[in-house]
Amino acid sequence: MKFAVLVFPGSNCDIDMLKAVEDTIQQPVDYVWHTATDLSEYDAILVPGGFSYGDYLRCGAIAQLAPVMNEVRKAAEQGKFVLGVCNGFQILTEAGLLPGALIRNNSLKFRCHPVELKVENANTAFTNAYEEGEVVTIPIAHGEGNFYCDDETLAKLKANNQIVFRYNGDNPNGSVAGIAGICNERGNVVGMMPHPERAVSELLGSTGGARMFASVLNAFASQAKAGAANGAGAR
Amino acid sequence: MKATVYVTIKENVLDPQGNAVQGSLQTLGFSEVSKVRIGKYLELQLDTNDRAQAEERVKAMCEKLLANTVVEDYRFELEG
Amino acid sequence: MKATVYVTIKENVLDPQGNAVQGSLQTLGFSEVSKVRIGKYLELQLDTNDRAQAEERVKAMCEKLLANTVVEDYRFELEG
Amino acid sequence: MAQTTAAKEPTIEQIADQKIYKQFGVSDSEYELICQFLGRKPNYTEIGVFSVMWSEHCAYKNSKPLLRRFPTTGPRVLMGPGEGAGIVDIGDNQAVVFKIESHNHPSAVEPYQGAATGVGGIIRDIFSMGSRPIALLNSLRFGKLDNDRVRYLFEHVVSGIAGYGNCIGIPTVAGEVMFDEAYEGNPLVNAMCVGLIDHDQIQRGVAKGVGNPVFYVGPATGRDGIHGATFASEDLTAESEAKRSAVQVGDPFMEKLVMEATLELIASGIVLGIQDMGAAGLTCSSAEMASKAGNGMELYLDEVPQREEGMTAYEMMLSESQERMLFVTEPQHEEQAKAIFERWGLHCAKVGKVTDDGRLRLFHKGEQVADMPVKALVDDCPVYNKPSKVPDYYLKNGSIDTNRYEQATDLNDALKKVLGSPSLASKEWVYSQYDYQVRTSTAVVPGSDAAVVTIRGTRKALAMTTDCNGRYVYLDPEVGGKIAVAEAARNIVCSGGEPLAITDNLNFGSPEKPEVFWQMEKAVDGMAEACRFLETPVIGGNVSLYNENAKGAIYPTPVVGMVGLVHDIDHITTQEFKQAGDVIFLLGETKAEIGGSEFQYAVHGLTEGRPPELDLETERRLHKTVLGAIQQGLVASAHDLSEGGLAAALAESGFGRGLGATVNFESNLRPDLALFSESQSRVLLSAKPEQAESLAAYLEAQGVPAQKLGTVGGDRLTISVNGHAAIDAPLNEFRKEWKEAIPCRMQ
Ligand SMILES: Nc1ncnc2c1ncn2[C@@H]1O[C@H](COP(=O)(O)OP(=O)(O)O)[C@@H](O)[C@H]1O
Ligand SMILES: [Mg+2]
Repeated sequence: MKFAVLVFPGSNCDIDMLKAVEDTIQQPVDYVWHTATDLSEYDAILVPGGFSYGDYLRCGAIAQLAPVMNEVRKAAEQGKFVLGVCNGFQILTEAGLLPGALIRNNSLKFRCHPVELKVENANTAFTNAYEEGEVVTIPIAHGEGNFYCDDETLAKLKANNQIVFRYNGDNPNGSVAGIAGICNERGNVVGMMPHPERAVSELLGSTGGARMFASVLNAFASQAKAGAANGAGAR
Repeated sequence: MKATVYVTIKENVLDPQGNAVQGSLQTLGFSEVSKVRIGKYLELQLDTNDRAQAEERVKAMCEKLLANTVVEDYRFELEG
Repeated sequence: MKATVYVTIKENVLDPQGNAVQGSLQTLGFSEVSKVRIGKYLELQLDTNDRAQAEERVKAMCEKLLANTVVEDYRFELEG
Repeated sequence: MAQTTAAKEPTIEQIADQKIYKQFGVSDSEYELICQFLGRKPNYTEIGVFSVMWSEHCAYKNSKPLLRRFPTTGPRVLMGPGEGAGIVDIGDNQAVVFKIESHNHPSAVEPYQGAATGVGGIIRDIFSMGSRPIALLNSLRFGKLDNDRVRYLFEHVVSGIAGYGNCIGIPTVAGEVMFDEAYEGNPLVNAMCVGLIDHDQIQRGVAKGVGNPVFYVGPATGRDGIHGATFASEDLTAESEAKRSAVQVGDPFMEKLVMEATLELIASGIVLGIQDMGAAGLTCSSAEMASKAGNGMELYLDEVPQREEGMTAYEMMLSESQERMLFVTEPQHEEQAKAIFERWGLHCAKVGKVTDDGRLRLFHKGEQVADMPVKALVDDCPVYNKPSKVPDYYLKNGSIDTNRYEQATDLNDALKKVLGSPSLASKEWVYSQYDYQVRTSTAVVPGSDAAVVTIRGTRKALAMTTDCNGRYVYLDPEVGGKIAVAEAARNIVCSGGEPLAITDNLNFGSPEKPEVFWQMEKAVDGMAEACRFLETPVIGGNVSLYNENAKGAIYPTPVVGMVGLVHDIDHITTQEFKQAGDVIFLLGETKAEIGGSEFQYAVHGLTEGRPPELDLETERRLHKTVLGAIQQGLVASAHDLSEGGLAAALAESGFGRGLGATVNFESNLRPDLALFSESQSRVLLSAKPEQAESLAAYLEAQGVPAQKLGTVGGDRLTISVNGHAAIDAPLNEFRKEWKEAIPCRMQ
């Protein structure tokens, strides 16, 4: 399974994401520059955190216009796996790949600390190795992670089981319904504010995020199996 | 030509910054301030004289980049 | 009464945000945009009808809190 | 020599006759000297360039004689003071690069941008050496938090540091913050950056190779931060004056691009010399690069990217616009360099040429507008040995008996006061605004004695800390200076690291005052002695003088930034108690030393007497012993005793995991003095019960005085002295005071 980690000017969790893939599931992974126009060789696309374009104007606003984002859209449509973390989540919402928007934390302060997350949906490509209702510890580090959507969208998110993670206990940023991460209807595109790539080793604090990488490897395997069964042929 | 763009937070979206500023004004003794909303104010210098075209182009800029219409409204004025 | 406050970055102070937005508009093909400056736009709801007093009070708010006069300029309008 | 082009600039004669140079801080005798070096009188651009090169900031004219007292070499030192940052070998062809720098005055004026650009500046110092920045630290001092302006400064300094560091993606992993009236109106903002480098990548700021082109990269130059000491000629109105110089604004996004592109450029192997444009911008970087190569340089100022219209040579040379670099390469590599920058959306401009005539020559609008000998600019600033005088307060303090205070009887309350004192209280309000985990290498996050950052692909890690207790230094500069170094080393050792070297930031008042100069001298002597003894040479640093407020000079505050090497990640140790049942030991001797303590300040409202003594031999033995115990795997937690003494250290060790403790301290001192004394060279260790015997035996064999105090566990903190209960309350009550002290005041 081959991974792409997108790099925008100002991305800074790109290296962390790449190392997390190498350290947890030992799969091939490349940095892919924001100007790339072909992602066909990749099975999963990871949009890392950081401050793309300095987060100027709005987080993710400028990055969503990068040439590579058209390819991400295509990949998502093809059912490939897409994960946006922190700034990556902001970029995916700005790009319309996920609903809602991320606005300023209600504390108006950047907040960096571990949080407890409750796994609400353990059926997505990135959470199938967790139990539904399980609580995991993963750190946050953001100033604009306050998820907003209107009531109608929220109802839809709930109805389609698109809420993937909620903050357990304290809501660190004021997110609607304590939402920490969501997915698209199909479940192959996930966005979240907490940083699973920072939670893959005891030495660095926690391992709560490691199974997200294991999950996507599972999802890929079952996709390949289903593909083979359908006679479509796995890639 | 100059375009002035106003980007404001939608009425039904919470504006934490506006609330915080209102709170601070209250503590500073400006108790008459009952509400504060904070938006962005952009001045664009445009190298064009075609007003009709500019109108259209600035609208496109707003839709594409300058505002996120999930949470923000915009309006603009052209001048010169 | 409503006060509208415009806070802008002083003319000769660097506006990194404005520069980034201008650069991005250029790459999007809006090559006519030669300069962008980004400021803040605040709407204050004031529970008062005394215009002269409001004038003075809003000025004080700007000086004390709303603008950082080391790097920003401000102006405001009263309405209603 | 052509007169510069701007009509409003004073003429050569006006500068001489009206002594306009004085407004730049150039004295009469210095002006004479400049005339001698030039063989004529300087024009406006030239006097501007000389004045910044000959300022304290660039020339260290008042501090150089003192800095020479520091030990700067050692078996591991690859580069000492002089370049952007010092470099220390850590084996396997790797080295650590670090430096500290102050941005006190800019932060007092515009705290957000002042602090942000301070961080930006120190990061440039690190990556311009070819090194990848891996961590940031900061050392801050403010007045008391009950003052509005102080809270404003504190709030915005912290968010400026966060804003820059978070955006550029370098974790801010440690630091210190203290609050005292002495810093009111003159906050201290010192930022430190640590980087990693392979030996063969080390760069220097040299303009090598006569005829080679000189390139400028980064954002365009504006009239930012021109000349701290602005001139006021009669032609200028207040309005135009205000226009001349703008506050420097940081653009961390730009710096991220410049950093990545620069590191890529250096890795490509085509750079001959590179330096960032820090203080005094283009002037300092060009003159220093030429000087280090023994060459000269020509600059074509029309080629310098400009943000504003009508900029003069003077303005371009003195601008402190941020995020800019200057580098030299061979002509055939120009295209390659440009391509690297273009990929990052940056362009580089060819702005000059290396020459062999040893002169810095500036051209603008077709004319030569300045022509100065490089050596005169860089090396020939006169150095002053300022008069020094023992201050009266120091003499008076010698006879103050700090044991005379009435005995504090409610020690629960005393401990709460000490823990709730903002200087000692939890700094979570500060560091939770910093991204301390980006780059996923932070093994010990803020909150322990030192931060620890791992080195990918190895079993090694780096421990880092900043320390200085300005009260001690004020009360006795020599002892206080020693303690600053010793405490930093103790923090490193408690984290499992071997102290390597230090960088220092000498924050003092005005050196024109003999009493302040005396503080500087003594503090430097104390630091130098400690550095020699503990084998931690000074590999770089910064001097910030004239830190004064209405009431006089700040406390002398020579901040020490230290980095240590953790040889194996298994040695990484934190201060928090790990498990109920673990056995607690106190190493070192406790004397009645209350002078300058947090107890004296928080409970008695005083700062007087003499600070604790420090015996370097004892300190060194303690370090060796603690590190040995950790490396043998005998230690569960280690915490050095500093502000707040034994009582505070026990409480702090418990807060991490909410573990109380029951201890008894045998001491011949009064209980309040015993528990709050800040005697130096002490460390609190805890060990698993099954290892307690081995640890005790080891400590005894090392000849370090040690006392078994009790055990970890329960939800109360119970401290007895000689069997009599002195402190006893739920740990949470103490924790609350400690945790909420700062957030409560900042609401
Ligand atoms: N400005 C700051 N930035 C980051 N971390 C900080 C800051 N101030 C304090 N800390 C962290 O808080 C903890 C306690 O600081 P301090 O009381 O100064 O420790 P010590 O007395 O052991 O030197 C340390 O881990 C320190 O790194
Ligand atoms: Mg300590």
